[in-house]
Amino acid sequence: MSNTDFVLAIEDLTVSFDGFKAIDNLTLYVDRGELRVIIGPNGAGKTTLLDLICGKTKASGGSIKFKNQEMTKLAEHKIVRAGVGRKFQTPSIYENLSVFKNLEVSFPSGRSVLGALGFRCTDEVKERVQSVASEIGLADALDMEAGLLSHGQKQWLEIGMLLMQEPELLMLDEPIAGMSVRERELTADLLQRICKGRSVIVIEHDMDFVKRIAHKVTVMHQGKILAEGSMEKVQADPKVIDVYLGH
Amino acid sequence: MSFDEIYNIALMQGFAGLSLFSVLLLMGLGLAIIFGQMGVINMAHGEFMTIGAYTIFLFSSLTETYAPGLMQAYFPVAIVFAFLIAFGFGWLTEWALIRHLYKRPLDTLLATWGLSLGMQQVFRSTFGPKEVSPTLPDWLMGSWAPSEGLDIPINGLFVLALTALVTGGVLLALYKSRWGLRVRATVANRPMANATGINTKRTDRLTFAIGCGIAGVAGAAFTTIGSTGPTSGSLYIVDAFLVVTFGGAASLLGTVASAFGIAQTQSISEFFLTGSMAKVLTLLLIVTILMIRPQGLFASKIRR
Amino acid sequence: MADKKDTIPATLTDEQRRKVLLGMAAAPALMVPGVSFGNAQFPTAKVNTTKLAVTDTEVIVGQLHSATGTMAISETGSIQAEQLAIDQINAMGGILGRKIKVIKEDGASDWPTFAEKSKKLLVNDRVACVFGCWTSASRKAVLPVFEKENGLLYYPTFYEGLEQSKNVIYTGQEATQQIIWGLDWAAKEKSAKTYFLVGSDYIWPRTSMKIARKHIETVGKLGKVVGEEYYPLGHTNFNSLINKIKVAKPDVIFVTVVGGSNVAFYKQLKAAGITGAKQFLLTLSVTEDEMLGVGGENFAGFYSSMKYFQTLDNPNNKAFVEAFKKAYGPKSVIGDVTQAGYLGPWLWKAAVEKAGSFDVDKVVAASPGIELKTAPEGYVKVHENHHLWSKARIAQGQPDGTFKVVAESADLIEPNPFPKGYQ
Amino acid sequence: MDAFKNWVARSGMGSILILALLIMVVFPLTMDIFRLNLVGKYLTYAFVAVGLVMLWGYGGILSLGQGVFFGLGGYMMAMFLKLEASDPEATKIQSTPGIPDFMDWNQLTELPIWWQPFHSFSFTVLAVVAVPMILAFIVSFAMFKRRVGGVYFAIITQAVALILTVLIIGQQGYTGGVNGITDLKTLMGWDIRDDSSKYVLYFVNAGLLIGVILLCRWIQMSKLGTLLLAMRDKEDRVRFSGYDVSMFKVFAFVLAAGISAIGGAMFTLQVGFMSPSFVGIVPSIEMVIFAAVGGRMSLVGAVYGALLVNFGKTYFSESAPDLWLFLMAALFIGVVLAFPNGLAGLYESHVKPWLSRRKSSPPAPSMEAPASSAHTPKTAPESSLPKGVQGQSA
Repeated sequence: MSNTDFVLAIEDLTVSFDGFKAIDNLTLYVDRGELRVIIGPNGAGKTTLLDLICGKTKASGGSIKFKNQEMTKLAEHKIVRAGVGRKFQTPSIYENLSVFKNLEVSFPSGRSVLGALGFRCTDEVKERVQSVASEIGLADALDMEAGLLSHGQKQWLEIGMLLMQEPELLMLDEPIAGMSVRERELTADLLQRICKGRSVIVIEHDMDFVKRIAHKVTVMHQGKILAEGSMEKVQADPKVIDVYLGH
Repeated sequence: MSFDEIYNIALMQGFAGLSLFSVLLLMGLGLAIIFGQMGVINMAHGEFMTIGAYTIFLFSSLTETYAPGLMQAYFPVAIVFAFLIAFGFGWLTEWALIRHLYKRPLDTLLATWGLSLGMQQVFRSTFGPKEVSPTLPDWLMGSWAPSEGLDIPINGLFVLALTALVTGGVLLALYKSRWGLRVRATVANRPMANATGINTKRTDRLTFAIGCGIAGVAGAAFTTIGSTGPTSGSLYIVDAFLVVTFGGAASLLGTVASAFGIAQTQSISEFFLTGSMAKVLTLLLIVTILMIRPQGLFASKIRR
Repeated sequence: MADKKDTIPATLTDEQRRKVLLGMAAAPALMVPGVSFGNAQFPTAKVNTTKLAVTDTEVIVGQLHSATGTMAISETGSIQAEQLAIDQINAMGGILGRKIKVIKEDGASDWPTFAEKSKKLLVNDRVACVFGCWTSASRKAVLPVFEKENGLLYYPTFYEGLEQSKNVIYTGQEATQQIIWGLDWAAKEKSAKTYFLVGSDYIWPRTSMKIARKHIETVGKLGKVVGEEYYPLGHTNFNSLINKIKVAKPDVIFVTVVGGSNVAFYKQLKAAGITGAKQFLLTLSVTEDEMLGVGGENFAGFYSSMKYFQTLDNPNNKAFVEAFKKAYGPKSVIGDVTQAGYLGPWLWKAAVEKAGSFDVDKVVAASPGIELKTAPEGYVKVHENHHLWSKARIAQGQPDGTFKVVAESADLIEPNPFPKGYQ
Repeated sequence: MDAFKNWVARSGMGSILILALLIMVVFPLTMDIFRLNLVGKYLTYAFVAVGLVMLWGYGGILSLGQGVFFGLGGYMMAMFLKLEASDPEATKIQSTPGIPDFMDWNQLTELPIWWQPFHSFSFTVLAVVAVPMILAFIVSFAMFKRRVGGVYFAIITQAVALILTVLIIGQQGYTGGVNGITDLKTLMGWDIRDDSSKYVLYFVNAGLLIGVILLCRWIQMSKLGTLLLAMRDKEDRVRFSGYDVSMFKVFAFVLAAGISAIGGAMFTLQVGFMSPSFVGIVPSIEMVIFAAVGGRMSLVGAVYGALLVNFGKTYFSESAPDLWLFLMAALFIGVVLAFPNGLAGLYESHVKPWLSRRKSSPPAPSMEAPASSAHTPKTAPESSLPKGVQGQSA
């Protein structure tokens, strides 16, 4: 199964912290253009899984292949450059910089030290910033200091920063946490739009939201995959019900 | 040279390494506790040691003037006071200075450095610029000679015992007392510790004061080996630093191992090479190992 | 040499000479206030042709030591002694009828600060001469300034030699004066054959030890060097060294350890059972000042080689010690360098009076051959090479922290900053 | 015209110009050569402080070992000058003429191989900048690749400073020991001790400093400057935007090292010697306080900080030596507790509002126009600086 069409192929992935297996022999495949939602109770290892994919945590064993390229040994920035984008659980933006600068910095050129010195904010960059900003609904707030944005806007900005990189795989950790109902709807629409032409992995707790966006749902429990399939299918799975409702 | 002589020298040399180890450990211990708990490097650590040393000097002078009969007995009492006085100043320092800077650990470096300058000037104004040396009780002087040709320095034995006592006390306190429990909880997860009703601010202050108190004891012990001047602290801090840096800063075990490693390297190489070369060799070794393992010998897993 | 009668410069009148002696005796009550014969006899235009800070009534000199920083411990004595000499000179009427005014600058134990301040003294203040510096490093830092601006420095510390400048008068001993006679004495008195050399790691101990080794092994043929060790400045752990000494079992431990290391060294020697009763030890670096820190009980029985000790038994010294204690308190002590500092102003006074001018070139030209019979250490004379002829002495440390002089060279020893055969 | 004004305001060119005027015109006109030489010495420390603004203010990396690089630069310049001063004629009194005097005292009989290249001035100039940068690269690469940072990095830089000091003092046959390398006289036959050459050196020094500030300002305004600020704020975000964060930190450290080394070399030229007392822990920390007093985010502030603290030191050590340490202590504590943004911060929060109230009639030709007023929606947003420090970044 090593050479596949999957965008992401995770096989036999294991990581342990001081003997505790946070991810236990996990195998998972994500298709091109797919929007996958990962759900599961707290401590199931969802965030750890994202950490492993983007290189923040190093695996104890197993393999992660992105477009058939092994990721487990790569440095974080190389994984990003290969086309993996990651949004953190709490909005992680540069509070002291303007929205424009936040997006500009994320533009995927001038990424080396010398490149950054020689980087010019060309019309191409400005156009991209404009278009992403309108995508995430912040076109009017470009000059604002990012720290002054509302919580929801910050989440969008971070998504926008990822879009600037044009990743082929986008991973979002609880993108609607702390959002109002209206903002959730807008975010759902946004996700529907951006998953065109790329794969997206979302971690989420809100079942209504999951129902609305998911192509396929993976349920994790204690570092393992408990169930996988359409929302209806996993909701009906007795193992899942057992985990969620308790013993 | 007879076998007996070689045997004696080897024994004395072994003790020399052990005694250097105890000195280094005692110097680094307070610094390591504070850094491990709060992520703060106390650049005035050397001055807190000097407080301890001057306390001994003060006690020795007072005893000599007012109660010469008690000269044999003042030393242990003075050590307790060295701890208490340094502890008190540490408490005060935390309250006045450190607690405002917990979010900015780099700034504590600067602030405590400033504090050390001020303290040096206070020492100079109070005790004069010359180095002083307390009159020690007779039982601390000279050597213990169990056999012909074998001299074990009594002050070395004393410092060794004191270090064992202090280190043991700290370990015991850390793993058996309520303070220790609070400290470990705070290090592991500060917000959580707070939430479970641990007064982390109070714990910090106590820890800082205890670290300073231990520095005071170290300074007191040091009077049996060297002299004390207003700027002695800047000499002490250097060694204390190296021990803590090399040990990986956050773990007590690392501090012990690093003090032992540095002391043995230095003491053995001093015997076979010249003194200056031994120092250079030891330092180069430390730097090379730090290049390979910048996080030190025993890095803590929790903090990065 | 010692039987030469007239040691006060010939240019002095009898009256002046009497005042010099009185001034040395520090008996202000007896002192005649400065008589203003000087200015008529020595008009400012004549005695000062190089725009120095000299007026009809006043001459300004500089004093450049570390009042702060790590060296303040050592330099305080020199500051006090120089001030004492200047006060005494002023009390007897000053120099060429002019009172000496001192501008004190703090080198703060920092060599560039020394250079900076020396420049200020010479360029801005135009001082007639400077008494100052203690460490070789500070002297090396100011030397180019003094040579460039043609200043005059009186340097009080015993040092490594290998230097001779037109613009410096060295009132302390250079290395050979302190070492060779002492070693010879040790060889003769103690029949010493094996020597262990220990020093702090910088230029003075290293140069001294180089001379010592040459003398022991080739020039003086005294015996053998069985160990030579240097430790970084501020080093406080000598246990390994002491074990090495125990292995080598030398007849003499020859020591040039300085600063805070000194205290640690002697405390640990004692703790290891090496005491004056069992072991002969000769040092070049323990004066009364260091003794305060080391403690008499740790140094008792060991020997120090200097040109001056506070307990020296002669009338000059008794008067000096009395005046010094009166000025700076009964607990103050006087070490070798302090006494050498005290000589500076007197030597300068004699040279200025011999030259009849404050001009540096003339004072420098007049300096060689200047004699001072009133020095606390006894008779001294300025050599052509700007160092002093002086005696060498050995004293034994006493448990109460004083020194007992046990030997003294018969003649003055010639200074030789570039000793042939010792390079 | 408006575009130009915007650029001036945005780049902080105004305050750089004022500084240039002050040190290139006002000081030379009002001070005698003695004072000016002192200022020249202080300005060499300002190099280090400027480097620290880039490293600490922008990069968020505190180094307590900048003296290492200052010292290395200075030592290499001193090696060149010393070789020139030790020609066989001038050193004929030695047992081995033609080598530096301290080598002769330490029984060296020939020049060590690694001293040989310092006969060449062009090699020396290259080495002054390159060697400290290479050392900085080696030290920082290992650290930053392993994500060692913060307090721990600061104390390791201190350990490096300590080790270098011990090495220099211990290997006196090769380095001159505690005394350092002294008695430097000429630079390629040109007497550096003359008043006229002191003037020339002062202007070279001041010119270089302004040049370095302009370079740093240019870096700050490039994407790299933005990235440094971004890293200080959210390091992980930068990393997961595809940047090799460690290399940017290495760059900042190497840059600061190179700048410090230039200062060191100029120090040797102006003061006439170099000694280990500029390499150790104490000078390194003092240099941090220059940057902190001036404002850790402000390049020109760093220069003012260096000047002010050193003037203070000279003044107080003359008039009240006992007070000086207390004052220094107060400065350290005050600057971190009360004025974390230093002089530049005070200027921002107090002087500038007052100035703008005075000149409220708009298009005053003020070069200190606040960034926000120079802002037009069409250009890229200016507010690229952290809160409270906008516009003071030059």
